[in-house]
Amino acid sequence: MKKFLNKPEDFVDEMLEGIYRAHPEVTYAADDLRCYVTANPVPGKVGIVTGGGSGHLPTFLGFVGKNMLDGCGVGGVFQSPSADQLAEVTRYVDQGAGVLYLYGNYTGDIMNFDMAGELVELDDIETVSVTGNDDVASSVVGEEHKRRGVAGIFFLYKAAGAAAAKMLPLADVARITEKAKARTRTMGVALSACIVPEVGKPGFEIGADEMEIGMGIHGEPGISRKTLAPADDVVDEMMERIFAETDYAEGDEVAILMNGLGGTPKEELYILFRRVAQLMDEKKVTVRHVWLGEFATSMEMAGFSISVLHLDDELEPLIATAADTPFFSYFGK
Amino acid sequence: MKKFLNKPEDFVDEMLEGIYRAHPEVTYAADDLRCYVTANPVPGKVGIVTGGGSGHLPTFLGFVGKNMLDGCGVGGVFQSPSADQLAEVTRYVDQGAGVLYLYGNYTGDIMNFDMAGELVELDDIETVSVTGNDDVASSVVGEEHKRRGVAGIFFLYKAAGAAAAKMLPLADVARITEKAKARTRTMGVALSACIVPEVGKPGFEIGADEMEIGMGIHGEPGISRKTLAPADDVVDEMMERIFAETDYAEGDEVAILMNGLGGTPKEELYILFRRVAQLMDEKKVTVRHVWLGEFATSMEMAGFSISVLHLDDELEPLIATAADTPFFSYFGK
Amino acid sequence: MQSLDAKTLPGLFERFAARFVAERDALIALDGKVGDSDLGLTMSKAFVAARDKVVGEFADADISTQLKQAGGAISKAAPSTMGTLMATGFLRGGKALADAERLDAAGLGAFWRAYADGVAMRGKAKLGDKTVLDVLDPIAAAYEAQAAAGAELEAAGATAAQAAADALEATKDLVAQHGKAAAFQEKSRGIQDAGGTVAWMLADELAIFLKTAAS
Amino acid sequence: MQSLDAKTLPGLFERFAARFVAERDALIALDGKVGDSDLGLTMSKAFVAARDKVVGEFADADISTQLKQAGGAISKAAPSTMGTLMATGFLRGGKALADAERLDAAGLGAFWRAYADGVAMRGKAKLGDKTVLDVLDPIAAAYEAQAAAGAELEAAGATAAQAAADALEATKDLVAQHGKAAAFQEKSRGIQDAGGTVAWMLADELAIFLKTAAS
Ligand SMILES: Nc1ncnc2c1ncn2[C@@H]1O[C@H](COP(=O)(O)OP(=O)(O)O)[C@@H](O)[C@H]1O
Ligand SMILES: Nc1ncnc2c1ncn2[C@@H]1O[C@H](COP(=O)(O)OP(=O)(O)O)[C@@H](O)[C@H]1O
Ligand SMILES: [Mg+2]
Ligand SMILES: [Mg+2]
Ligand SMILES: [Mg+2]
Ligand SMILES: [Mg+2]
Repeated sequence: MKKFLNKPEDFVDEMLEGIYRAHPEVTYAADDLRCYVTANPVPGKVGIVTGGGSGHLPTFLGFVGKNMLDGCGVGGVFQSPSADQLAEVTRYVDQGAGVLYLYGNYTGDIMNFDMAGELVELDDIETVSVTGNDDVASSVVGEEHKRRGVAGIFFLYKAAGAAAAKMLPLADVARITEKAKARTRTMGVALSACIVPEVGKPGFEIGADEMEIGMGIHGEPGISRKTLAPADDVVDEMMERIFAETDYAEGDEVAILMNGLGGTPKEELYILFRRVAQLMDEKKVTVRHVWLGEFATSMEMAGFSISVLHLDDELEPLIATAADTPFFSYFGK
Repeated sequence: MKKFLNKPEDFVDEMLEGIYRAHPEVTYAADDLRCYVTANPVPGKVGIVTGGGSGHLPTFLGFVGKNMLDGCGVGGVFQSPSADQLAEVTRYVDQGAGVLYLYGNYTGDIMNFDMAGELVELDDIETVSVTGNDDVASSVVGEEHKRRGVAGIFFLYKAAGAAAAKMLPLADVARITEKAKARTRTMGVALSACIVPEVGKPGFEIGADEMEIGMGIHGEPGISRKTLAPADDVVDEMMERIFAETDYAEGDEVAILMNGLGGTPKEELYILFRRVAQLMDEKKVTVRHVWLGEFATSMEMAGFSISVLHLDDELEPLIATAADTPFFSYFGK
Repeated sequence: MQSLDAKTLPGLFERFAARFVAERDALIALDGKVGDSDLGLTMSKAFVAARDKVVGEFADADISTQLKQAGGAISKAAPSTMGTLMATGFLRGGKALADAERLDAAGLGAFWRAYADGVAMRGKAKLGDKTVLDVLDPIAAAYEAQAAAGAELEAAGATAAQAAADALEATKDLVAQHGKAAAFQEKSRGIQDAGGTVAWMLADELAIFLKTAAS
Repeated sequence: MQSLDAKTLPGLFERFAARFVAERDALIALDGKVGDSDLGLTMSKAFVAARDKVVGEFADADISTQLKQAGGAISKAAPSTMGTLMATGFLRGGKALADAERLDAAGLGAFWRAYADGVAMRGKAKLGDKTVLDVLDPIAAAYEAQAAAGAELEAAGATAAQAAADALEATKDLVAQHGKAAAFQEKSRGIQDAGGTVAWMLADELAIFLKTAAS
């Protein structure tokens, strides 16, 4: 295992120490490094709390900041934070307007957020949960509620964060987030698996000329394995699955997230994006926003995902809103 | 070779097509995709032109944008752009105030920038060259002019870009850039080599438990190879070499760039930064600015570099200036 | 009829901890097939934490407290799917035994029934969904039936462990409906459920423990 | 005395292109030792471009034009260190032969001298710095000496190629002062200079060419 670390069991806490040291705009609650919160909560605003395992930077904690999220429960590598930790984050974040729980659709996280919600109910804090489930590969149409949440949650963060920054009430923030969720789709492909520090070896083996389509972001194997094809063909295959479940009319607008999983250079992401843009042109769909880089990684996994948000008039200006976090700065459009 | 691409020989141009498609704030001159320029030149401002091989994103072209650079000659993977291309970029960028050539200290680039400067002299465009040479590992004290330019050039871009944005004349922009150069040091270490698409195999072989100290960012082997040590020890060894040639007084300020070379997760960079901050604390030096992420990569190389800029009263506000490019957004301090 | 008292219970948590430390890599591999390879890490952490809590701090507490404290420790140490479910199980199981001074087959039946119900509630799973529940339910049923038949603890434990082993084997024929494995649909068929494997190990260790500790 | 005319010169560029395509991987490996492994790529591209330009567009041009066009093509196709130096060499060498209708040993001496001077100017290198210049200079000197001695082209070519081979061998004893190899200081000793290897290949191909083409 080739990683820069001290002891594997200190991986998460030492990472957090580095983050707090580098970025004074975030801090932690309840004297627990893993209860990650903004240092500048906005009075009266709906709080947004996310959470999940470590190993996906900048997801999840990286989106805590101006016009985005307010707090994040930080789990061990690929582990949920505990219900207690999520409850502590919620208590810190709540400004009297209630809290949106916005996280990926994984059983471990669901159960702990549910338990946290029950705990803070005792403190009269209202919570509503929305779980990202954008991963097309992880379940069929009609069973979307079983789908995993992957990189596309970035769009939900962006929409929810901008909506809350407008001081909308919890119900509206939740409704908008649900809409963004319903209109977001992601497909991913990997060329290598990642190594969990405490495990020390890759989650799956993969041949020198193979790609794994529809893998998870925790080293879960994918839904099919193929010979690595030219970039354009890989994109075509992925986009076909996304197009299959979205109705686009001419002139519709989308936001695209080209997400590197950790080990794939930006150079390749741009080559891949070039093809995505061509396919959108063919459909006469306008690519209104593009983000490209690492948003939800799986440590050093080589691979990428394409997320598409089908915009509408309500979502577009929210997505276009400026934002500033230690991991994501955007001047707005 | 596991990469997402179509034909290796189209790697650079297809990447550029993707970039122009994603970012309308940049465009190209002379009908040549590789003559990369800002779409919004500022009248009367000193132009700043960089250039160098592809494969280092966001370096070099990624820093063309607001308050940073104005143009970039884009070479093939790890290849200099041609003198003709650099001259075309210079002609587009010049706004009557002259042009600063700011690029890494590599023979191929030097010769082509020199030739370009001779060519645009015929158009009455004044140019001054400053070459980044921050890589401590690449030559001894006293022979700094032979050192390679690596990630630390980011600080030079930042200082020069902010100085030019203040509408300072070319001589001042150049003087400030030279000062930033004299006060910047970088050390790097790699865990794996990168693969040049047209070569198809790694530039050096390295054992499963080894690290390569002082490697170059083009797959050049390093100056020493050791058994991979705990993160803190790796940082200590690198910082020792940087400290050895800088005199810090108590209360001095620095800017730190923790740069991932492509295949190293941000999680690890924060663990490494944690140790850098501890060492600065021991010296009672204030870490005023920290950037952490991928700034000068070597494709998918696993590894990182630490760059330190020893600030002074003139450089600090320039480094703190906001900037906005397709690859780097910073709200300023 | 045989029964256990609170003094002996810490020995059971010693067993659990030792078992999951020993099975760490096997569970990692099993979870890797249609999951994220963490089960060995989380279960060894969970039951080491439970042991440290019970043996180190609550060795003299009553049965219900020991079981609930084990649940609390697991919830903090390993908030993964299985960690949270096992925490819920011990918390609910412990609650069901409030005031119990000794534990007989009927008590174990009540414990496992509350355990299984807690898991079903928390995970929103039903029988046949290919989860840990498909092994927990037969364990509870076995202790209940053995208690009704007046069986001794050792025999009840052996029967329940066998029921767990059979139920685990039967999970191979099911298709996963929950958790990371659900993404694999039909491909999850033929693979034994990872969480169910943990439940069987618990029943198995309990049976071995009952052989020696019951009096 | 033997000499070449413009009609035969494209054949030399055919040779150069074929040689560097064949040596692509060997030069990659050589440059990889203390450099960035690109020399095989850049030299094959450079001389394929030179051949395409000279054979495809300037086969009927005069000697000076052919050589200068080769330089221009290389400069565009491969602006690496060696690409730029070789471009400069052909541009300067071609200029030195302005109006030449045929090429004899003296002409080749003038060509290589201008070539080496151009490289020294552009690269700011001096003899002994372990660069391509340490092989180019002996090539120029050999043609000059052979011309002075009245040697035929074939003999002059063979002598120059041998001088290049010897000079290349001698680069092993030097320590790199320029380019990526300079970072390796003393460690560059013992390794033959990559750029010098290219110069020797040029001299070698020229010698073979002269054997058959000179008349
Ligand atoms: N909703 C659920 N209800 C009950 N058990 C579940 C549920 N989802 C998953 N499981 C069980 O959890 C096991 C996986 O546990 P674990 O590795 O901890 O999951 P994860 O790593 O995804 O958090 C499965 O084999 C299954 O037995
Ligand atoms: N300043 C210089 N002057 C002359 N020759 C040089 C100089 N620097 C390097 N060289 C030659 O260039 C060779 C390396 O060429 P190349 O691989 O093209 O360099 P790079 O890849 O660094 O651009 C060296 O072996 C040496 O012969
Ligand atoms: Mg897990
Ligand atoms: Mg090169
Ligand atoms: Mg798991
Ligand atoms: Mg080279």
